[in-house]
Amino acid sequence: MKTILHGRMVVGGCAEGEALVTSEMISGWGGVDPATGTVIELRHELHGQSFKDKVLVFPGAKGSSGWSGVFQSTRLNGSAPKAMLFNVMNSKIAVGAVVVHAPAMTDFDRDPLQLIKTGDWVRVDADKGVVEITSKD
Amino acid sequence: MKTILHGRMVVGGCAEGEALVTSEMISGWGGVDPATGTVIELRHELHGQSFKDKVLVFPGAKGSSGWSGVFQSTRLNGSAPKAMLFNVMNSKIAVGAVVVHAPAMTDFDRDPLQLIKTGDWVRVDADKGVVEITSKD
Amino acid sequence: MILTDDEKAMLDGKEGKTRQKAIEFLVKYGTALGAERLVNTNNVGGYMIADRASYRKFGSFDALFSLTGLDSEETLEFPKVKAFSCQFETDMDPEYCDIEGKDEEDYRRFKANEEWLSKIGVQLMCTCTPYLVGNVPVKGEHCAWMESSAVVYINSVLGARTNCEGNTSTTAAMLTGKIPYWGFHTDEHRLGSHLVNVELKVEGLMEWGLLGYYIGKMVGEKVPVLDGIKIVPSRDELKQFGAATASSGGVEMYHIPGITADAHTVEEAFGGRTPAFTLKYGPEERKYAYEQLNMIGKNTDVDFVMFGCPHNSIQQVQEICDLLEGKRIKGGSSLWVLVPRAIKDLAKRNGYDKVIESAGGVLMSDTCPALGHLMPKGTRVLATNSAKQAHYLPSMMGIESWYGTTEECVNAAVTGRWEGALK
Amino acid sequence: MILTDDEKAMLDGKEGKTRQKAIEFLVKYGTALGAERLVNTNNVGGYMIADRASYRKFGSFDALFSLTGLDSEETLEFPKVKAFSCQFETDMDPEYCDIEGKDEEDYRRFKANEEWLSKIGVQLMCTCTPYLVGNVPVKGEHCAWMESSAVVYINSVLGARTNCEGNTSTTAAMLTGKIPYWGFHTDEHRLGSHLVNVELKVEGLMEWGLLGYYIGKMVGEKVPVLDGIKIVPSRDELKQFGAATASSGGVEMYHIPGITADAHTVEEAFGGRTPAFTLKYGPEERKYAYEQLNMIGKNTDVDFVMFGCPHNSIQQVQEICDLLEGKRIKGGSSLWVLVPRAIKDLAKRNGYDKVIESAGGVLMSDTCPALGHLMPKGTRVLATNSAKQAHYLPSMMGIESWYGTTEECVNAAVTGRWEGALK
Ligand code: F3S
Ligand code: F3S
Repeated sequence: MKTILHGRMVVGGCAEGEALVTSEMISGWGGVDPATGTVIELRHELHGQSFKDKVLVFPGAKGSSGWSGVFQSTRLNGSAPKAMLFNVMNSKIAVGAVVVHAPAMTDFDRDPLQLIKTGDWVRVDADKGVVEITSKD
Repeated sequence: MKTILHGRMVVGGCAEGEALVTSEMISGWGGVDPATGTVIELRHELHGQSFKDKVLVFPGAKGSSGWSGVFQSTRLNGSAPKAMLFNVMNSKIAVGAVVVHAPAMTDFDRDPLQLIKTGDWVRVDADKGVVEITSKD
Repeated sequence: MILTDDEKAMLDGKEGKTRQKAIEFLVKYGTALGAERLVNTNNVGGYMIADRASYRKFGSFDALFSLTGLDSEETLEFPKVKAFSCQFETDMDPEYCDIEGKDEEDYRRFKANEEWLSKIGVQLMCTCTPYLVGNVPVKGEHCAWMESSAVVYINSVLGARTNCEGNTSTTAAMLTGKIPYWGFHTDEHRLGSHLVNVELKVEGLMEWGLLGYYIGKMVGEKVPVLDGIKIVPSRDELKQFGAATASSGGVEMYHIPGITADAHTVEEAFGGRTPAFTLKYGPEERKYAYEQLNMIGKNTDVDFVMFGCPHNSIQQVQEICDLLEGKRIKGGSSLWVLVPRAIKDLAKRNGYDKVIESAGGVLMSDTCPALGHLMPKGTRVLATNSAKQAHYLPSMMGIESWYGTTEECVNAAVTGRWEGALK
Repeated sequence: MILTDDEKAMLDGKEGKTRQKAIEFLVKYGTALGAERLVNTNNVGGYMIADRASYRKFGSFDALFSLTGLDSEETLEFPKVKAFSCQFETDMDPEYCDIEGKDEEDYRRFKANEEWLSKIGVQLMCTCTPYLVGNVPVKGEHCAWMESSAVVYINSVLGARTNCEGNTSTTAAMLTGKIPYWGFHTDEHRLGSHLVNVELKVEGLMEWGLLGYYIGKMVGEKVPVLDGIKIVPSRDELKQFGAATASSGGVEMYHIPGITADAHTVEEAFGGRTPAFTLKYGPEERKYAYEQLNMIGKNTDVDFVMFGCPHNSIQQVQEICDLLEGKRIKGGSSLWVLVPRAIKDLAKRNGYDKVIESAGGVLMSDTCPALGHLMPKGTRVLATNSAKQAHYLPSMMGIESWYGTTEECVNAAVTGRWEGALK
């Protein structure tokens, strides 16, 4: 089954990959290991999981202003997400998205956290503002 | 001719002496030489005159917070006024009046700056809240 | 985005390639945000400190900071900054290389880094509390600051206007004097979203840290409005509070009507709108926050006590020293008291360095454990009065931690045992 | 006055003779003011520095400060202060005895004085801008500060609450943690009295100094409300402005609605009342202020240039150094750049001490010419960007003075000639 989502481009480009979804905000600095893209925040539901090469679907960025620096490092270390889809814009995630260079989108017509499940195959065309979701089930 | 003024005690006590009157606020620190009680503010109408042993009649205190320190020094140097009558209360003049130890009054029923002329003989009973003015003319 | 003439000129390269790259980034960043324009800023605080691995890899500050600061793979030469600019924290205190496990190479790199920053006109404040060493923005001043604890402080308490910027956006802002006009630069974004009815009397650093930690957890990155605060909190209490909200959540602005800068009343704080949510903070919520902060602590044998996240004010140093005077910390334990470098100067003048050293502790500046990934060798269990440090250090460094009052932490340093408890 | 139980206990001598004397003074002082009660304060800034003559006369700090600080002829021993307390300015910089005309005796006394203050728990900030070195009060915080320029800054810009206290009241407040609840501690007293319609664009330190000097002259010790300010002034502009209003007048509080802490609008600043007076500030008023400030200057041969009244921020030091870099001041002339000691540390880190020294100037801390009665030997003509210093120094030291922009003053230092003018 395929679902289509529309949203606003944050950073342009196209990419596809398996979804990693969390309903919890992500902390960059102190929350992610930039070497591996693994979430290290002890109290986080993704604790121990890596977003490397995944389409990361999450509410937004929280925590320290080191957010973008950590996400830039994941790009340099080859452990960045393939694309980022999120709901809440803020300055941390905007800087972060730009320096990650991967396509990123926000302001969707429906909530991606509801529609996308971890493991779904997601194709992101940020330039056109379209997300195509293929359910894994 | 005698005139009677009523006001509020600031510092208690009785004293009498010749009035020195100015319609300009007085600066303590940088405005008065504590050794002689002379007003040294260049732009002041009392510039060059000393209030030593006078009943000083003035609108109030302006300028730096060194006000009370300078007026305390005039007491220690024997160049303080005999009494102080003023219109505008503030923290500088209140601290200053306390450390000068001379009787002081404010909150008059009529304006002392209008009624008292330099050279008039003034008797101050701060405890009773009464000022008696004997015109020099 | 709509650009002014001077911005277009920069974008066209009229002021050189580096500033061109900087404003290019700002345009991309503004587009990502959905901003319509840039705004002038003359107060930028960021982070351009090279760590050992990166410096080895890139070989020069220009190369490294072209990448992290300008998102440029090409090495650009840095001209003098245009805006008043400050280096906030760093990753080490050059006076304590030994204790921090740094060597001669680190020291030389650090000094060279300072020189490089100084050459391009960046002030070496080297602290996360620049408002304690003279960078006190005015209400309404447009700033571009990193460091979440500082951002939430100046937005809320002082009424300055900044988003929580990153390395790249602050570097670009330093070079151009521009930042996207978006978010907390606009009136709309600064209004409250969540009402928090504070039902307890909140007093002391620990209590303000708990309140902040709870609120951050609940509101995420929204704008809480606190009602029911009866006693005017001190600067240090607000400092701990804000840092806690920015750690458990992403709070960049809050209101305590009548005390913080933007609003005199709760109504004003919400701009006449209805709160999206209403929370309360009572004994249960307080207990929850305390337990969250202490859930990583099991081992009561404390070997590291740390004060000064965010960096201590001189008043906090005095309070610590009053508790510490004449005591000795336990053998094998460490005690770090962190301050901005300029405050260390003040502290020395009053002999507080001696008090701390005689007790066996260290008065450290410029950095902190979380930022520098620094801890005394072999640390297993931390005690601190900082909710932020208690939140981050266990994840980052794999240690246990205890959160409590300054007094409980001093006691833990002296006895080597954690005996704190929620009273 | 109505006293609380803890106040009555102190008055009864339960906390020793010195605190008893202190609260006795506060009661007398409160009575003089017409205050009804005292209020708690935990932020006191005062002045307990012994000058040579007084120290020789009294022979001990206890004796001297019993008199000047507690109005007591009897020598009392000073216990630790109760409130967080700071020493503001001092009368010399111990690093520059020579230049200041101080000798070994002065140096020893100064050091002993520092030690004495430190022993009773007073922080040695040694500056008139404590808000630049970490003492940043929160809105609504009850303080007891001396130093008119600092008082007007924290009342207005930060919304703290203090009157302009004196030596005795601050010493008593340090020892008791109390101050009369009167004046700027109350809402009523903080409301505006005079409306000032500012018809000019005001930008830069000199312009803000002129505006302040004019307003102080016109409103005396009243509370002016500025309307028409279009550009958010910087912290340093407000610092110069406030100091100027407090010199030509006795302004302890002003409002710039939307920018200073208490009021968002002009109406709010007046609490709904009608302004007692309405003034305007246009080209003529500006010219008048400039002429008043420059009326003591006739001789254009400048031999002393001074920056830093109130003490410079690091941003101002940077601006001065940017103008000064690579230049040399004229032989026989002097250039002093004054900062808080803690800021000197920052300045050194950026090499500004070297820039100033290579130009032939001095980076001085702790004091100022007016406060310390200090000038380079033989000074006849001063140039400064400080309205306060230009106001006081001619009266105090019998010299001529010129007031102008930072740039005009740097030029005067280099050429030895005053070429400033109102443009
Ligand atoms: S930089 Fe400062 S806010 Fe805390 S995490 Fe480090 S002390
Ligand atoms: S103490 Fe400071 S405000 Fe001016 S007169 Fe001296 S520099």
